[in-house]
Amino acid sequence: MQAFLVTETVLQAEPLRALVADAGHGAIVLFEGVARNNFGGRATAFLEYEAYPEMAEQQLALLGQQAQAQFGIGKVAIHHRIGVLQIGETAVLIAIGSAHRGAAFAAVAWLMDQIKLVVPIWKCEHWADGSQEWVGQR
Amino acid sequence: MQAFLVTETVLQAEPLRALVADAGHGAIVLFEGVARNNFGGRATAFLEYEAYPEMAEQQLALLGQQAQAQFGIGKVAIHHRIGVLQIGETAVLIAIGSAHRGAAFAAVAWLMDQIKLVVPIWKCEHWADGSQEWVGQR
Amino acid sequence: MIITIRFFAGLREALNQSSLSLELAENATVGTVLQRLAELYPNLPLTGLAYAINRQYVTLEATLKPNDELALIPPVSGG
Amino acid sequence: MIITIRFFAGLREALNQSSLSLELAENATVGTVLQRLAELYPNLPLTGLAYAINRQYVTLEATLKPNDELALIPPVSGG
Repeated sequence: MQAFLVTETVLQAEPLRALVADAGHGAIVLFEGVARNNFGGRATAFLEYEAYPEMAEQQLALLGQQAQAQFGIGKVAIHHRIGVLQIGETAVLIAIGSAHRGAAFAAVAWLMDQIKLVVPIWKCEHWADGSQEWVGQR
Repeated sequence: MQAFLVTETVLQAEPLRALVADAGHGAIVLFEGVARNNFGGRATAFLEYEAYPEMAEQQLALLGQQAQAQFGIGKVAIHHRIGVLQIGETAVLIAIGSAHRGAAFAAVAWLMDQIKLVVPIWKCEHWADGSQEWVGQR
Repeated sequence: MIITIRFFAGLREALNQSSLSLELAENATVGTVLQRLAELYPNLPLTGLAYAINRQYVTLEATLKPNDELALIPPVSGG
Repeated sequence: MIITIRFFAGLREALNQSSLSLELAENATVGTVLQRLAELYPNLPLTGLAYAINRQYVTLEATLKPNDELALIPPVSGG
């Protein structure tokens, strides 16, 4: 299992959890970003994600290294789904193993902020009214 | 599946995740507190948890309600294992579903702090040298 | 009146039992119970405890009713 | 020299293609490419972009080498 992956297949938490587990870790944090049924109150039918996959995986791995250096976490893995996602499906999955929980909580919040800033992945909202829109682009 | 549970059986993340999932949630956070192989650098053979189970479940439910009110998260569930735990086994599992991730991150950190303050559960370190010690009690 | 006292973790081990029934005068408080326990078991470590009556945290001044369950709660360490 | 340009999301849709090969003079910069694209496709939304050469973020001033892959990166929205 690749620690940093952009994939069209359904994300699964358990293999990622196994990747970051370690006998010296007292804390495991899993974060899932999930396709929800609205954005700013407007009804969403489904989502579509597009990536620059080679660069996105590089950027995810770089963020993982930075998080280890900055927060002192043990292991980290990040998978991002692309393609069409139905409501309730997981778009991004972050797993962190850490000796202590404080570092893991700080790292996961930072990682999600960074992913939304620098990783070349784009979300298209397919609204319930049939129209569509790339988020953040007009 | 009971949302707030103290149990002697192995904790499983997937059923707890299902309990807090919702079409309006964009974020799911799972936290696992795991038995690790040392405490303050001293080698641990295994852990043993004891609870005042009826009160502990009540306290967990109360913390869940407080977290919902205080952070605006959607759903929350907390399971705590008791009895003998081998290294790497999960002692506590928190699942949070939330419209937005910031509330979920704040709530999970707060919940773990509170659990360690008010929930009547006690950890006994069984050290690798054969001695044992109730943590925080002399 | 009779109440039940529950012991956990180090306290349970020190006493070698997990509960005890005690006969008390009406309007006895948690503090009354602690004094009685200190007389009965001089070596019992009764400092740093929290108290719960019927699973609710209370203070030393709380009064007990017949059949109450009083829990003596050492510093917790779950999670 | 020839370089490849890659387009994503709204930019890919506006152009109706995901990549393009372009013939450039030596020492052309990212800025040069943007000017050329603005001439070729006057309606293309080229504001608010970030740039990457061979999968590394660069600035407008970065110079291109033969066979480089230049990506025009609209505001990202993963996660």
